[in-house]
Amino acid sequence: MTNALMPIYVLATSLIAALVIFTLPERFHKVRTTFNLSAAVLKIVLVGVMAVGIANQLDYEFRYELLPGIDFILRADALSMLFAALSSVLWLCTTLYAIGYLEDAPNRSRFFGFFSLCVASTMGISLAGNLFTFLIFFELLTLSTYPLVVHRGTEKSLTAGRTYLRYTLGGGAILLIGVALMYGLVDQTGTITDFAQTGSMAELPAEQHVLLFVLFFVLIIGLGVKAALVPLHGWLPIAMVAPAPVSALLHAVAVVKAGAFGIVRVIYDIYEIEFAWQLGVLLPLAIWASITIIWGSLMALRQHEVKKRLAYSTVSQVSYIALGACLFGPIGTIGGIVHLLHQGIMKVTLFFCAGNYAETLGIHKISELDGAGRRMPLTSIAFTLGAFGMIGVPPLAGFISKWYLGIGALDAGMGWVIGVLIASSMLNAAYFLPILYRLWFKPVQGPWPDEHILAGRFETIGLLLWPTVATAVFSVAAGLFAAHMFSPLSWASLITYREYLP
Amino acid sequence: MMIFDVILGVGLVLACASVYLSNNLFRSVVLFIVFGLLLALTWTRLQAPDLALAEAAIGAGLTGVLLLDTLGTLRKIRHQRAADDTKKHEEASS
Amino acid sequence: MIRVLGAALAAIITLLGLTLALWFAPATQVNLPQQVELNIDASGIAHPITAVLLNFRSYDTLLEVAVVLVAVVAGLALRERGPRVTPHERSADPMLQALTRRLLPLLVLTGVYVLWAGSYAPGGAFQAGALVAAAGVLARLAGYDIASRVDRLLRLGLALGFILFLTVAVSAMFGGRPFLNYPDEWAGSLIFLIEAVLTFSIGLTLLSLFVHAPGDASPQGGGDYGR
Amino acid sequence: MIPILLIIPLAFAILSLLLPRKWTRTIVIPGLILQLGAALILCLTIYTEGPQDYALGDWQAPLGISLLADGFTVTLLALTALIAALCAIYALFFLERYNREQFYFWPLFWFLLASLNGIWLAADLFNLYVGLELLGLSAVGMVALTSERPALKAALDYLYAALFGSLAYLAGVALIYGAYGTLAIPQLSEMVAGNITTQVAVALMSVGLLLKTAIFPLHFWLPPAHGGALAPVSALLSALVVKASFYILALIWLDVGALAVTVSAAQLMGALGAGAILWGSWNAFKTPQVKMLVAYSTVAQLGYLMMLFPLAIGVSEAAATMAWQGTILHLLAHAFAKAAMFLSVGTLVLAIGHGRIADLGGVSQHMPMALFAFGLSAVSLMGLPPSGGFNAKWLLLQSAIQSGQWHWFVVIAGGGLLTAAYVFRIFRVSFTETVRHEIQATHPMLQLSALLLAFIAIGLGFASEWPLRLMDLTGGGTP
Amino acid sequence: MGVDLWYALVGAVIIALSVFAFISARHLMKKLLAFNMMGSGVFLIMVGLPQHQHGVDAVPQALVLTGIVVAVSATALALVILRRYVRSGGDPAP
Repeated sequence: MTNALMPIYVLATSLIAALVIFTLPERFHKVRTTFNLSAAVLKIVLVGVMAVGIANQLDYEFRYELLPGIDFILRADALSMLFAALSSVLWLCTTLYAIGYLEDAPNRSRFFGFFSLCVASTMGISLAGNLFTFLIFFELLTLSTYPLVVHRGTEKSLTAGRTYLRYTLGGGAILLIGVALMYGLVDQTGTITDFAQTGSMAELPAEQHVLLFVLFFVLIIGLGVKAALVPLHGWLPIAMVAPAPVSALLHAVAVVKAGAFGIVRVIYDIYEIEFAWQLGVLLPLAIWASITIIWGSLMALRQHEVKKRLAYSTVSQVSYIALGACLFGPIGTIGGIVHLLHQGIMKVTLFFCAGNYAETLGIHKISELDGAGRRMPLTSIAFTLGAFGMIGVPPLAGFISKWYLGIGALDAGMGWVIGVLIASSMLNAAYFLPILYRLWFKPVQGPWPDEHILAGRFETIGLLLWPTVATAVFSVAAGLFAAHMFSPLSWASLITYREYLP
Repeated sequence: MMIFDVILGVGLVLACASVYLSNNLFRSVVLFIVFGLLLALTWTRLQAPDLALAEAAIGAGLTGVLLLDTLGTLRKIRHQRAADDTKKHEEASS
Repeated sequence: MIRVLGAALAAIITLLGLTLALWFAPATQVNLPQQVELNIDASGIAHPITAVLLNFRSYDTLLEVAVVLVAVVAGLALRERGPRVTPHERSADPMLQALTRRLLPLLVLTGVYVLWAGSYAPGGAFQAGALVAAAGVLARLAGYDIASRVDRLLRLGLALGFILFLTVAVSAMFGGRPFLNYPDEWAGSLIFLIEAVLTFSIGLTLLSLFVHAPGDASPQGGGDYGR
Repeated sequence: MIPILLIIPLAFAILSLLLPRKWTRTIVIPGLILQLGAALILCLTIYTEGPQDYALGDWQAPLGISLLADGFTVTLLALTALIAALCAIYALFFLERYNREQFYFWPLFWFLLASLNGIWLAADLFNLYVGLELLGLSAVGMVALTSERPALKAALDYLYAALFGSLAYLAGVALIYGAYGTLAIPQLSEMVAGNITTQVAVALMSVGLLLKTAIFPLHFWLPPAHGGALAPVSALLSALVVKASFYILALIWLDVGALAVTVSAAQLMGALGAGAILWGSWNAFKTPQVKMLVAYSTVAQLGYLMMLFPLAIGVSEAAATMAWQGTILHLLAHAFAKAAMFLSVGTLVLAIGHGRIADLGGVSQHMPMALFAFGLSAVSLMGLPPSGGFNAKWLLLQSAIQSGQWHWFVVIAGGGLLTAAYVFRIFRVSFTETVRHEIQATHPMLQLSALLLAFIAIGLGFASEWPLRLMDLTGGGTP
Repeated sequence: MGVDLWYALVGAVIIALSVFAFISARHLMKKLLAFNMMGSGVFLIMVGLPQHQHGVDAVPQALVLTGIVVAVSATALALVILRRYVRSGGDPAP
């Protein structure tokens, strides 16, 4: 029975943490922090145990009939473990960072409560065993992130929150329509939408193919809002008003990744890549993703605020995942899936750094970064590593993704994708290198805009610094030790071979 | 069916209509009581003496008294309020 | 204007519909009066309407008494506090005084007769109750303050009929009979008892709805109109 | 067993009327426990032994009156007992400041409960009329309780609407009796045919019941009455009272008069529902008062219930079943969520002394639990998962797909966004930090009971199978 | 046409008139009169139609008796609220 309950435990760690944190009075900081961190560590351990089990072909499944004919399924498979591992590790890092970031701020109880709830929803998304369960957690994610976006309570953040809701609730409604139609018209028995039973869609009669084609794009539009596919990305740069750990979480794990992960699920576990290829849905999506990649990078070039530039960079980078998923053939798939993880750790590093600059020196604009490298060397090194990774400099994590994507594109006979990758890398370099230049080579111009953490033993307080360094180390390690058994790349290959050779 | 029934039925409808057509509430209530008495008569024609009794006692009688009493109260309040208003008006002008 | 036109439209549709419905009504398949006649002996009451009201469909009547009680409770909740101008100024009228003295016993007597007649002829608790209430209203207008100022006693009086009805109805269940069933041999007398108490309670209820209605006295200093 | 559910509230109504003031509060909890226990025992009995009927006074229908308890009925009985219990606990603490009102509240509360139970159990058309009147008068009495001018006006409008509605219903009952000679519902559902008399009767009853259920455009009385009453009263009215007349409406359309209603009439009912969703949401979006927002939300949410008629009439049995299940779930989820919402909003208003939405700033810091309860109930109202509201919406959507009624599909799917538009007004304001008012301390039980109700509304998202399985047990009553 | 059906039709006319009055009237007292008379119309149908079908019927008569009592209770409550409303400064004819 432990096998069936494992997914529940994993989900429960952050869910119970959320509930406990909500009920704890505001002033119980120590208790809250201890509880929060132990829950995060426990979750990593549980996910690790499950990952080993999955590698050894164990099944973890929890099933429960929610409505007549519709099951609520939590199931761990290789793909879900990838996402679960990402979110559980980054939950710990972000929580640590947030504790430092929000020191002495009001409403911390509310913040950490919703933070944990948000992680619980990402966990649910990763463990969802069918489309219905996925939908449940996908919507829960919207609800749990809204309070984080408007956390500051200023007019600006409330407006951002409204925009965020318009996009995500609208996307949620479209996804609901797509899922409802999927169940009602195609899949009354609930087998096709079960992620574990792939391949059954190909057996549907040919006259349903038009419907399936339309439904695919209804689902993708619903998911695409969160995955920030142009032009559905409008909420993302505006949501930057949220506190830095929230932005980090939103961009690296929670929201955009949930969308990208959903796209991967739809392509691989519902339509099944081969059938999707035959249906002809992959090429339009690949083109759409490519447009997003280029558009996001171009927009990033035009931004003058650090966080805004990073936001548009996310728009661009997340679409690599969708692009990889569209490349028919195992290597492209590996590229897409591994980028899910790589982009996460790199982007979280960059956002941590941006937060550090803002918290320590009051820097928000790129022009204010001149000479910050000497004042905050560790942070700036981390930023540099993240930026190089994004550009795709070997042997960093980003390079691995881009390499596999490129080979995969050739494999799938879509040579033009190489062009997209090269153009995007150039653009990445164009918007990251000037920042690096300012950091390291420009002299300091007068006093910092608003320096409220003075340099002590380290450049800033430890809780802000160490998570940043840790994630930077992860992103280097993911590239350096790509051949190791539990590296993201090996895991992505495992997933891919299980998908292609069922 | 007798001619009496026709007259009674038409009388009921006329009483009903005149309650609504009257501009004076007091007259409306009185007409309502008349309607109730006619209705009591109707019930005897329908071989329902219990209902005739009940209609006379409750429908016309008690409801009528309640309505009249309320009407009186409403009038008094209105007069009082008008008096108060003029007093206030005078005070304000003086 | 729109309101009048709408009202006229609604009235015309109603009239049309009702006339059609009445004219083309299908023949009934069930004949209830027959069943009433067949079971009237078992009901313990000779008068069919009283039998329906207090035996065959006594559940309706129980709820109906509850409706009356709810109306008076809601009415009492809206009673005004503070001194009420009693007795009425109208009491000075000698004609009314004289009339009341003659009419009052007569009304009460008629009420008792109507109640008693209910078991075999037209009449019953509700009509009798109305007569009792009418007597009370008359007395009130003449200046007699019958409605008790003792609050709890008043409430007991109001609820008494309902309490007895409910108690009799429930007590049947202790003997293993269904709710609202009367023991065969006592049915008649129990029903009469219930009716008698109901008459009193209903009379009191209607009276107190009249007496305790918010009056016309101008608000005294201690009133709670500002609430 | 069945009449116990009537005897308990009636007996407690009398007790709370006659006992000394300090006792009326003490007996509330035992009464609620008894009531809840009786409802649960009946649930179990029906679940194990199937639907039952009960001939009152041992007179078989149609001469006598029967009570009928099937799966649907007992679900509603349990719902009533549960919501009433939580609202009553809330009222115990909420009414501490209302000395006079508190005394009259309890008898009316128990009578309201008795009438609700009576309506769920009734199997006789005229008995339903008496039940409706008892329900209407006790509800009006509760609305008028504060004796403030707006409350009195609202109570008057409500009373007039209720009286007119029940007379229209009674006119229909008169025609039915004249045409068939009986009032017993199980007997009628076997006899009723599609003739003009029946159709006029159904039309009259429907107009009356639509007015009492406050379905657009006959909803005008609801917002002031529900928005102006004391918080526990509003909760009871929105959660339970309007559902009673809807229940009768569904009974008449899908059971008694099933052969007399047409598909186009059912579509018209659906159109009214769509109008209710739009109009109610729009007004909820515009109103400056928080309680009015919740009241208009009730107008909108009642519109979803009306989807039952187009989705269940003239379609395949599978689609009709899903429509039924969706409607029941919506009824349950809305009852819990709306009660929670009114109670939490009532606490907010009590604490800050007014109900202007624009000035709610900073409450999230002081009353997190009340706001959390509001949030959870809002999730269910918006139909977002996981919640009872979502499951209901899902079933309704599936039913619309099954019968190919795409226009209703769009209405149901889009309605959630409209709900989000007005619900998030509250969140938006409550996240601002500027505190513009003194916040008074309130009893924690006020927030807790609202939170519990909201949790039930959410929990229903995981326990939907339960009521649905119970509902499958039908006797001669509902299909 | 028998007596019973005749009076039932009279009831229908009374209902129609009362519906018109109930909707169009502004004064709350007048609405209340309309409610009471509409009730009477319904009662006429309630007794008239079945008796037209199968002779004197005690059941609808008993129902109407119940209806009359309910109507008077409702009217009394309405009047109490109306008085209190007017006393607190409200307008009886909004």
